[in-house]
Amino acid sequence: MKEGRTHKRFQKFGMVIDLDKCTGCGSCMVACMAENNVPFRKDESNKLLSITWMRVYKLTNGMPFPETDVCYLPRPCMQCAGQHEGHSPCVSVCPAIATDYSMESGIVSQIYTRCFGCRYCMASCPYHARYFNWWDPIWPDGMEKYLSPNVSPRMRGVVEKCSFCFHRYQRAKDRAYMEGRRELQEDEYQTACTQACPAGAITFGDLNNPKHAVSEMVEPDPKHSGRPKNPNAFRLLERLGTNPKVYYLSSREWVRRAGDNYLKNEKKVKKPVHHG
Amino acid sequence: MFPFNFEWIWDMGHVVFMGGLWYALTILGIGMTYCIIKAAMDASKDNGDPHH
Amino acid sequence: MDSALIPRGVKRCPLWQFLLFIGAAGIVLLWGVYAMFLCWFKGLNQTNMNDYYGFALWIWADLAVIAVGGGAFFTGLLRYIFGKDALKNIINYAVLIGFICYSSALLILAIDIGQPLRGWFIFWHANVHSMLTEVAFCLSCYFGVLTIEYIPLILENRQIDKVPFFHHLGHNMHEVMAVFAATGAFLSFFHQGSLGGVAGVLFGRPFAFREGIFIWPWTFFLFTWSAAACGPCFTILVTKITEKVVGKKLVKDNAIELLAKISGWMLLTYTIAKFIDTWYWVTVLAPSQGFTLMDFYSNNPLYGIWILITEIAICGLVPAAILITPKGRKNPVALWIAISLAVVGVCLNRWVMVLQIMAVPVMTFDNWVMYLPSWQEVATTILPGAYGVILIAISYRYLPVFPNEAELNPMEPLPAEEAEEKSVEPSVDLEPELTPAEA
Amino acid sequence: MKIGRRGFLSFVIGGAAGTALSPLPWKLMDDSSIWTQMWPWTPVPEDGEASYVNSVCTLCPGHCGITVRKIDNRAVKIEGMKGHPVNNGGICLLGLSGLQLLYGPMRVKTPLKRTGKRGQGQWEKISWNDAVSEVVEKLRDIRSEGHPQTVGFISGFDRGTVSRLFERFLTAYGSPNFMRMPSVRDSYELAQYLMQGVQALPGFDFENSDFVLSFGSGLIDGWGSPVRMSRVHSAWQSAGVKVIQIEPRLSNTAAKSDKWIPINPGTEGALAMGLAHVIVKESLYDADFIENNVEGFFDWKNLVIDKYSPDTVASITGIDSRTIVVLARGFANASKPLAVCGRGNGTTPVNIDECMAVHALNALVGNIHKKGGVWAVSEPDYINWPEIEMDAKAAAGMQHERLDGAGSKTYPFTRYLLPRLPETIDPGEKNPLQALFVSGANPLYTHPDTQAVRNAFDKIPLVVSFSSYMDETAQNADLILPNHIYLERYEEVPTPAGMIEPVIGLSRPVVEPQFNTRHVGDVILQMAKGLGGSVAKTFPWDSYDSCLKETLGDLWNYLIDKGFWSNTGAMPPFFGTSYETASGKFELINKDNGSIPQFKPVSIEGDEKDYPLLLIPYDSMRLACGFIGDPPFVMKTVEDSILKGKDVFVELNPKTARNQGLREGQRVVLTTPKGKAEVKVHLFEGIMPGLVALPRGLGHTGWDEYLAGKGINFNTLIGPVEDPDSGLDAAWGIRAKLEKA
Repeated sequence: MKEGRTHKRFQKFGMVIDLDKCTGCGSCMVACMAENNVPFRKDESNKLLSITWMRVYKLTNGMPFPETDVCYLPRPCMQCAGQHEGHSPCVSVCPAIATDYSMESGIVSQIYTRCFGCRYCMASCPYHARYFNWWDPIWPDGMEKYLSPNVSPRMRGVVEKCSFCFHRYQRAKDRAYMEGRRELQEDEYQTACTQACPAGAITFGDLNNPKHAVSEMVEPDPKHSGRPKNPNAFRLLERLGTNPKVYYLSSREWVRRAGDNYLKNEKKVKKPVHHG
Repeated sequence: MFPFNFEWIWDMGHVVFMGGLWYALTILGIGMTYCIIKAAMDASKDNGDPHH
Repeated sequence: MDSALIPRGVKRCPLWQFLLFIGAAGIVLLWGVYAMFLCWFKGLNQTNMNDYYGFALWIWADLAVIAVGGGAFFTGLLRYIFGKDALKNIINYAVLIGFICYSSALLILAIDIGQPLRGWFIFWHANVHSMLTEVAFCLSCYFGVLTIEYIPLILENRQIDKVPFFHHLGHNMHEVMAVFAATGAFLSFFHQGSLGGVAGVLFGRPFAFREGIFIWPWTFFLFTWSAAACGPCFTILVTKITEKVVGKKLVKDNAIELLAKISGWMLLTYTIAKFIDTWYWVTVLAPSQGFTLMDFYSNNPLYGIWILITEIAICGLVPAAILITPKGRKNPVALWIAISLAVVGVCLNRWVMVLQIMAVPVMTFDNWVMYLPSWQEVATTILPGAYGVILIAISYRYLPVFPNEAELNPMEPLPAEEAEEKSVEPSVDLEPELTPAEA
Repeated sequence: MKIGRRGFLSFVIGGAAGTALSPLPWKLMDDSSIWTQMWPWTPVPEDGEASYVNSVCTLCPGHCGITVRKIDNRAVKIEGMKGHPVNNGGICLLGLSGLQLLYGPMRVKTPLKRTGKRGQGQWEKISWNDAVSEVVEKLRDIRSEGHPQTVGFISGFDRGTVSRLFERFLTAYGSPNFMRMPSVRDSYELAQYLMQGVQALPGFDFENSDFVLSFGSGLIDGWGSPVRMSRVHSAWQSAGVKVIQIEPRLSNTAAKSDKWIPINPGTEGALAMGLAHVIVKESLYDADFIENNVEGFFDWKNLVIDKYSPDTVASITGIDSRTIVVLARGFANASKPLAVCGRGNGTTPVNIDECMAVHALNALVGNIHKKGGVWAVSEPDYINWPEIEMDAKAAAGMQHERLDGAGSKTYPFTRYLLPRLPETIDPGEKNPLQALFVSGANPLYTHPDTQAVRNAFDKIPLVVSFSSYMDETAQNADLILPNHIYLERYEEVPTPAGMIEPVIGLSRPVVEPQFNTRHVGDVILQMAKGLGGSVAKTFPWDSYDSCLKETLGDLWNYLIDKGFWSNTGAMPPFFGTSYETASGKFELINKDNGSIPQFKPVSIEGDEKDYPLLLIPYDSMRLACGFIGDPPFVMKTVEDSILKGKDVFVELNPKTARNQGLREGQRVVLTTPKGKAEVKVHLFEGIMPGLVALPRGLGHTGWDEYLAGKGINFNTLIGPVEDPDSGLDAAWGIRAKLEKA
């Protein structure tokens, strides 16, 4: 948040998840766990205590047999920009600047060694994308061998969340720097979930870069107050003004409607509510 | 909380917030210092007699 | 045995009885301390909090004790700034209660954070835009103020007062107390408010979110207001309870009534403001985010609409009505009811503004989540209660907390009209060492 | 006293102030916070040189290419191999968790010999030499007694050099009892054999079809090669391919299809016949193909017209006759329609009639061996080993009929019938199975009627497991000779299940073997050497690796270099186009053996009066239910509506629950004729009323504490039902009841 807005237009990394393609297999969840040294415990069935930076939700349309329908919705951190860039729900509340919004990449970071575990950010996040380390992370004897040195395992008592695999961004930038390049190619920086998704349902890239697939998929329509031109595109809880950078695509009306809260008989609201 | 902390920036938020904080702390500090010094002086004047 | 420490002109129970009482409270305290150490050494897995209930019983207890501790700043404000002299007889106790509440709040916060040893990062790496930072700074500063306000009382202990330096220190501090009180009021205004702001700024949580002025959502002002309204009620309530326990009248009615009256009007205006806030929220703000009132209240009995009705009507309007009418506040039973309701009301409000926020699902496919605190949480929440009781007992025994006590309870043979009142007093209260002449 | 107190107070207060103003508390504060940032019990992964190794994942028949990221000599992440024909960079959650299997607590770390009773978990560590010589001695005894046929081998796979070594060993030793774990491949192989006369792998050109009709196949629930199927599914979504899913429960496949048609369970074959009826009656079939390539059409046509009118079929299947007609027209009018059968993820066979009926639909629309159709894929023929030298004992042993009855007079064309094995192991008499080897399979978990299988195993004097993990079969073995896991060994990996394009991948050691394990191929060679004579002579290789290198020839270098070999434009022999039946055509009616695609209901166990409900299994990508169990990461993805604590949920339609007086989350006892189990109720509108669905893949007793003891193993509640025509296990469910616990 410190870098002023005087700098040149920075990147805005975002994700587009095609829910028509998503099969709900859960590979993105595991890809994330494996990439980011996410710990696990003997019983992970209490989802209120289970750390899953990427979590796949199961949505149902609530219709009786046989009109029932199911859709899966992977939920990483939305990397909210808020109503004025940087005013993410969590970043604005963290008392110790342990989570920050990078103006350069649009990614909401989490500094584990800075966090002192007040959990205010968790209270602020309507997506439940933030997780607390209630326990010391313990790996069974020998299993710590697979831990990646690129992501530090978190100590007990701090909050963690999806970082859009920020370490991959750094790695890619380092490599580009070594090769004397300033700009990254689209495929140089991809998140672990994007890379793993067997269905290719996740697309990741710079929303500000017209050459990147994501920016084309959810290209904003100035006539529609900036909503994507793609009628299938939506974001989660847009009406709250969180301004997430994760977009979803679905051809099913009920799925799109499940992305936000609507009053009964309310037509889909085109304009997100603005807050001060 | 100090200008030499690396997250410090000279913006409105910091100036107002920290200004208010240091203002309050200063008042408390000066007030207490005054009380203590004055008490010490009074005590030496009293020459050990607790009641005047 | 400890008669030399006991203020002049007042009677105290025998030491063994006092120690027994402290011991009983001490056991509860130790239980809490044990739980506290469990939480510190084993981590917050000792609680039943989870990723949905990141804020739970403790944060509620924190908000609640600070709200009811608001009696200190508001009484101080009235006494020192607005010059309500009648309150000088209750201000000491208000300060003591405030001191207990605020130290408890800080202790609970120290248990509540996942990395207690890094707790000071909130100051060192402060994010000045976070309401919690504001809370932390103002809270600890105001705790400093309360300590400063409490010190002169300690210094008035018979033995300490004998030390000339302490005697003068106490005296000098009294002299400039208005400055401290003003600073305290300033700090208090902000941290009471920012505690409200903690919930109000959560724009991802439609149940909590409110608009406002500048960076402060309406809940900021509502919290300050309700603390100012209900804090004195808690002071009165604790005073009344203390009077019942020791079986003596300790504060003159005029002080109680004045405080009750002001509280009543504060409570009434607060309730109206809260009602307007709720109305706007229900009809404009929440619907703009796709929620209706009952979306927030209909899932289960615990978080039902009763909570809103109780908070505004039963615990807002009813006590306000009692307290603003002279008849109401002069009637002991009505006064008891009113102050109890007001305290329950403000605690309920803080409960809602912490736990219901966590319970209400925001994503359409998310679920309501229930929460039951673990014994460790309960014990650490009761811990401040036990600690408060002990500190009050010690302060009451050794410090002249109630300036009117001796006057209200003369140790000479009682006048006829006060004999009735006296008869409820436990007989064990006699202390042979004290001579009536001391009065 | 006065001075003393004053002095004391001054000392205390002064001391406190002094300390507070000194740097000490600040230093302590700072140090303690730094300490919390590097707690010694929170691991700090060591950094080092990063490298990548290409290999193949063999945790399921999907055989995806993988790229393993290493830091120095540690494997830190498994990723999908870019450009691999199966997965092109994608990878499933099981594959991603491979490193937890590599470094995990479920590994068998050294050869183990049972000391207590079977299954008691008392083991003694023994050396490899002792372990192998113990086995060899036993085998020598059996052979010298003249019963080499009493040695059996259960393998998860029957393709590739390792499986071929097993088979070769048994043959040289003198036993015909090599058994492959059952799957829908059994049904398809048999159907293709009966209708096309070829012994080949079924291949499905999903990528190029434009109308997919799935009879309950969980195409994106783990069927075939899961990553490939996910990619195919995405291609369908992009291209607007019609996908129709027929099954009684809304699986993920059903939810993602264009249309989900719920059907009475077990009547899928009837629907196939009904569709054939409409297609034939309305002459929607590919007349050209029928005329040139199909034998027996007219006879079959009469049968279809006669017996399977939409109304008849509607009454059997519960599907509206209008829907049947529309569906048949849609299917037949599509340019490249494809019908596929096999329930769930395809790890159980279907009865041969159903398979033939569905296969006949493909023939009706002429979509055999065509783009977007069904193919009989023959194996790349690279294993050319010298003839097996059989001595007299071996020859005599090989004369015996197989124990499972496959290839016998009753079931002449079926290759493997493992589910029949338990009943052949007769109590009392001399056991027809004296020694059993198990590799790449976990029959004590995956076989229906687990208890019966265990009882049968208990009667086998020697059970040897080659498992790398402490699975249920290993737990009940006498000896465990742990194999390297796939990330520690060389092995060539043949074409993934269901693929048309022939692919050979090379699984290779990503890291050094972590424990005292040994390549199963080497153990076989060692056993052969130990036995000596003709058996030893049959294995002229020093080690498995040299055997593999020699077998692959030039391919070896290619594979080492590229990681996989594929033949996109390949034609026969990889792509069979001919029919090797007597008529040289696709035979709808096989005159030789009288097989005709038709509907014969499979009657499942239990009667309706005692068991008013029907229990069916369901599969999920998040629950591995084969020889690999869920690693911890995968367990983490299992939803809390499936598993909560140790309790598994059964799915129940709210209507059924109402009738039974049950509510969400209620604890109930689920009873079938085969067993009972305590479960919890989860209400789900996506399941047909009257049905109870239980996920497969839970209820392990082996593996590790992250998996064991959670939920119920579906296989403990169901038994096999023998298809009278093929001997295959045709059970699709079992009758059941629910009672409040």
